[in-house]
Amino acid sequence: MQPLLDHLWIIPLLPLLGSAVSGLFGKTWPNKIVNGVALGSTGLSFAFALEAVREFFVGGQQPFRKEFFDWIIAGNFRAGFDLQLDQLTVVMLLVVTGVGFLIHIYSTGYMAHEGGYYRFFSYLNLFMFFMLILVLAANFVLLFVGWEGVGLCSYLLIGFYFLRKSASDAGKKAFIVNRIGDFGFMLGMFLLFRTFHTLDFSVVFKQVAELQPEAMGQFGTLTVAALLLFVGATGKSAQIPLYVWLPDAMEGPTPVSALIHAATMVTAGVYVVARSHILYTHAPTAMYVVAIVGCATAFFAATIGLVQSDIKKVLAYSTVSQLGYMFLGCGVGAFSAGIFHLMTHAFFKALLFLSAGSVIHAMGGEQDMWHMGGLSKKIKVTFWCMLFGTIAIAGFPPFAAFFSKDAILFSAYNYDYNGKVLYGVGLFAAIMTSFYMFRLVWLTFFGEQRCDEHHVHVHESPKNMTVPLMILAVLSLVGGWVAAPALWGGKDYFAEFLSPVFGAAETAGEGSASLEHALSLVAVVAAAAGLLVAWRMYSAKVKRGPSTGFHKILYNKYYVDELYQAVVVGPLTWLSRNVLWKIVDVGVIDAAVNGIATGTTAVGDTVRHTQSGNTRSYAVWVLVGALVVIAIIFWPILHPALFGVVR
Amino acid sequence: MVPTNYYLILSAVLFGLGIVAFVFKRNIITIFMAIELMLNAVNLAFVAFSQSWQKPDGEVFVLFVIVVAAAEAAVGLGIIILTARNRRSLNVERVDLLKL
Amino acid sequence: MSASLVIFFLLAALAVMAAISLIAQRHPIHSALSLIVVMVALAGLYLLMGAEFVAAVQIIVYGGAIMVLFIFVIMLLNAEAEERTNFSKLATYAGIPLALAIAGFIAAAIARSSGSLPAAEPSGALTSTKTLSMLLFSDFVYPFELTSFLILVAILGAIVLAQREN
Amino acid sequence: MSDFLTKYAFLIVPILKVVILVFIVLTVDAYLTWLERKVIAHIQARWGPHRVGPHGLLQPLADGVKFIFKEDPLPANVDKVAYFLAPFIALMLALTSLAVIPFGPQKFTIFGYETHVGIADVNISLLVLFAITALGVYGVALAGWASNNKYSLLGGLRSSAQMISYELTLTLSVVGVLLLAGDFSLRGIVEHQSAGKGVLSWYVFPQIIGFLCFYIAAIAETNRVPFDLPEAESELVAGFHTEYASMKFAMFFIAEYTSMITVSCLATILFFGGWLSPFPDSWTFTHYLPSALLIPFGLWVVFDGIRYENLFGRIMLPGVGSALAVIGFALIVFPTLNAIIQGPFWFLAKVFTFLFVYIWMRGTLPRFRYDQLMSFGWKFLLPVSIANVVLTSVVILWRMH
Repeated sequence: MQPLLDHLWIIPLLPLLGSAVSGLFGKTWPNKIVNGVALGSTGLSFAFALEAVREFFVGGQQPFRKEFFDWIIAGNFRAGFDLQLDQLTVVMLLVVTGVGFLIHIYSTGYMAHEGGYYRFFSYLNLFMFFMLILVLAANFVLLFVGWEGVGLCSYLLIGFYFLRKSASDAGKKAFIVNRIGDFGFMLGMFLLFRTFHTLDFSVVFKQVAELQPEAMGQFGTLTVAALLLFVGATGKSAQIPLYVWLPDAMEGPTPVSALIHAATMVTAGVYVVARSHILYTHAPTAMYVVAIVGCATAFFAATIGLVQSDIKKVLAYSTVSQLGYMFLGCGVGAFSAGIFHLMTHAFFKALLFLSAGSVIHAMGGEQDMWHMGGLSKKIKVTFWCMLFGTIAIAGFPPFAAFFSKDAILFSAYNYDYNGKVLYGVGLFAAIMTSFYMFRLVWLTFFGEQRCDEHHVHVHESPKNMTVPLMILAVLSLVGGWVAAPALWGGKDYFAEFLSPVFGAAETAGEGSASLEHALSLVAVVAAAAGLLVAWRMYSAKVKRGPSTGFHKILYNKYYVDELYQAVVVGPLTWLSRNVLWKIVDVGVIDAAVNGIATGTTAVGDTVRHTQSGNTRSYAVWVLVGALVVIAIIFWPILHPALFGVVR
Repeated sequence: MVPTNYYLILSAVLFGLGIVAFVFKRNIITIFMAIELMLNAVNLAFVAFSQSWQKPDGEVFVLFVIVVAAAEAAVGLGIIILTARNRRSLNVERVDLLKL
Repeated sequence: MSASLVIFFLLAALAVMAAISLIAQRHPIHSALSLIVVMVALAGLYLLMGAEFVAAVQIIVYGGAIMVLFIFVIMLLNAEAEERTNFSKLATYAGIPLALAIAGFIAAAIARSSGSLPAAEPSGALTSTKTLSMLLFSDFVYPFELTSFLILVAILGAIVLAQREN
Repeated sequence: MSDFLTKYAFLIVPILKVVILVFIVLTVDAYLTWLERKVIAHIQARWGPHRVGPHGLLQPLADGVKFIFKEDPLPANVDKVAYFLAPFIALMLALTSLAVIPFGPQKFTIFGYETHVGIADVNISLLVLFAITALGVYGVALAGWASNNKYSLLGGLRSSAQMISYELTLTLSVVGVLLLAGDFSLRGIVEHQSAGKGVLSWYVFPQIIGFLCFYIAAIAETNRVPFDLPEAESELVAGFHTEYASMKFAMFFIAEYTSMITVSCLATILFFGGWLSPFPDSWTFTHYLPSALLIPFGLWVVFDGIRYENLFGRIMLPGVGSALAVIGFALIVFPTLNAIIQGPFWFLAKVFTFLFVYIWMRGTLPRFRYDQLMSFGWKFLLPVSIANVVLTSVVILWRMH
């Protein structure tokens, strides 16, 4: 008996209702009521998600799938509103609803003094709705609905302060860049449909499983499809080359950055790759590409993160690099490790962002770390939470990322195609990670205070912001312990739990326990190294030096944006202005419209004269019409008669 | 016996004469009569067909046509009376406000 | 040449003559009289075909009510002979030929298509008033009710039109 | 000779019948005028015509002669066609309507051609009758319009309006009878009334409302008092026939009286069982009723005649009286003749009664005002007759189940 599973649609529907209510009627309501609606809907859906998971476990972890109604039926193509719930979905579901709920609570504090309060929560609930659709969907089409929906909400929320040009520009950038990725994703879907004549996960993957895996370096249908889907993933999850929108997305309110651009939406790409793992395991080339891209992104973004001065930018680039880790994990076949890192990352990155938000809140909107410092006394709670997050992401045991990142690197090390290189790069990225995170901590919380008390009155955030922080801090501490037993020869309960989903796909894992211990030791050392370097450089009095040479390049993010501007945007703009506008629009479309108008007028002017007002003339016109009609009706009988042909 | 298409041709001829009257006459009442003439021609065709196919439906239809003609006469003549009152003439060519 | 054929030709000739005189007469009353003659002749043809009820109704309603209404209106408006104005060039030149063309079309179509029809003979069972009324109240009952509604509307319309506003 | 007759009997017999009928009807019309003048005179305590012939019995002849020899002026710029057509239409239709009326039950054969009392026996005779009366409007209307005279025009308008209005009632009031009889043929209707219980099976009893409506509407149709507005002499000189004189006027006149006869026959047939005797057939002695009336009347005429003031009367009246008496005796002597005479006797008796009522009303009732006429026809008579139809059909259905 599964009372809730049978009505799984309730879980995504609740946030939608909340969004509709607060969006349509919230304008005039006081914040309290809007809080009630938003938190109520999110909290309820969190509770329902828990209940659903309970029933799932009671039901013996049987993968659940139900078709609620037909959405599109065209020929032999069917896309229904079908939801499914298996172990992977359970993880995503809990992460999304849980973290989302916490961030909602946090937002009530953070946004308390902003305009458009109801708008913000309406968007946020809408995002929850689409995200839940995305993770619950049982076919590619419905997943794509969620996919596009979260993109939309991300656009809306990045541009939340739409009066600020930078914000609206960032929104547009995010949207357009995602378009490119989504285009790849759609092409992938089309290819899959053309190959398997359906887009249901179960059917497609069953058929794929029966196929013969393609060889390395072979670009068969499966590889191409996998790569196209991965293009979409790069767009959504900010991987090279489409990562450029994420740093700009920091224009949005910090809770948004935490929820969408750290915890949930950006991980959608990872989710898709993990969801279609069978496809990837049958296309080694695609997996190799995924691994390389992930690894490169992890390194690349980390390097940029080294020198950023904006606290949120640092976190943004760290997000990009962490996502790179996840893709690296998936690429080397350690899907469970990737998902594991996704979960832990959701905890600590949300924690970091929220803490950063708390800092910014305390500094009254200041985001430049060079204007902070010495805050550890002023805002203790935030400081400790931030510290927890930092340690977690840096990968010190027994914090979460230690286990997840360790698992990924371990799998990478054992990867067949020069996995050692991947491992090395990943390790170096890990060192940089711990460096820039501790740099952030030192710049922000230690050293002398670089802001003057007169303008800024530093104060701790209210309860409804700090409580979620603490919860997340605890989570980022204990979040990884499910995998802990693996260290002393026990088994990785998380991988165990996910094994029904990934099962055979799990190629990683072989390799002795001793090697694993060694590698984790190396990882801890690397983290410590990063910590030491950061301590050497920033614990003493530091002031912002002139940025020169390589530092300058890094600070300007390798000039990637300028490159894209020159290579992609420029030509497009030129084409649009000089061809599409000046020739097509003006020359063809407008011309056609105006031509029709003038033609009508001319005809009217000539025909008008038949309207003599004399009834008998009108009668004759009636006759003409009648004659035509009769001629048409009788033609088959008459034409011999008219031409004098006698039967 | 009389072949059916004799009746049909007669009805066609009457119909044609009705049309001629319709365009040729100027007196609005006479034009209205022309319409009645056409209706009668059609009725003749109906009856002829129904008798030829031995189906009474055609005659039922004739009854309907007659009823409609009666209603039409009532309203139409009312309109004619009104027009004659306002325009002081029954000549349709003098009633030419129907233009721009 | 059987008797019924003779009668047919007599009545047909009468009808056509009357129709022509309807066109030729200048005075509406004379046109109306010729139209009445047409109707009577048609009633005769119906009788010849054996459609007695329709014939009777034709005379009672058309001859006895509708045409009386026409004549009544003509008297009421004291209409005099029509003036043969020719303001409409179109009607003057194109009208008659067009009308004849249409008539020719129809006649030709009939002549070519309906040659094989069975002759329209009187058959007792067919036109007995009982049969008609059965049909009228079973298959055609909704149209029948509709006509009653139509008549009601027509009455109201006529009253509204004809009353002098005061 | 005889074979010639038998050969063309189908032509000759109807022609003969038409001639005879027309002769009879015209005579009856003529003497109807005489009767009318006499009765009204007596109602008004006058003598009425008594100069021309004994009791003015030859007055109709004198009138006829007068009509024939009177000058017939043609009014200035009348519409000639319509002017001449109108009286012919009126008379023609009036006489034609008689053609479908059966006067008696018997079928008899002459020249080996079987026929019956009455000109034509069509199975939709009632419809034909209504069709003809429907056309009757044109005579009056055209006459009124053609004679280029405002009194006539008004008379014509009035009559056309009046006739249309009352025709509805006339037709609807008969529907009840049709529902009961289920037959359009007058003969059939009469035979339906012969079912069993003598007088009680006549339709006048179930259809009393229908009968009243019918008779009132019929009077209006024939433009008789109190509905004679088309020729309201006090308002419109003489209405639609103001401009008519001599024979044309006579035609209107004859038409009016003929239609009176027609309507009376119709009332007799539809509601009073036509030629059926009011008594059950078992009472054979009622078969001698004609003689029982004729003989005393004839004797009284003889007795009255011998004491008449002038010689002509003293010769003529006893002749007529004795002739009647002889006919009466003849009926007693020849039972077959008596049997043949039964139907027509009752028929004529009833018709005569209705005609007498016509005259009687003219003697007593005043004329309606026009608006009264219209509102009476549309607001009272028509609804009542419709109600009658509905009631009758409901009763019939109720009887069925």
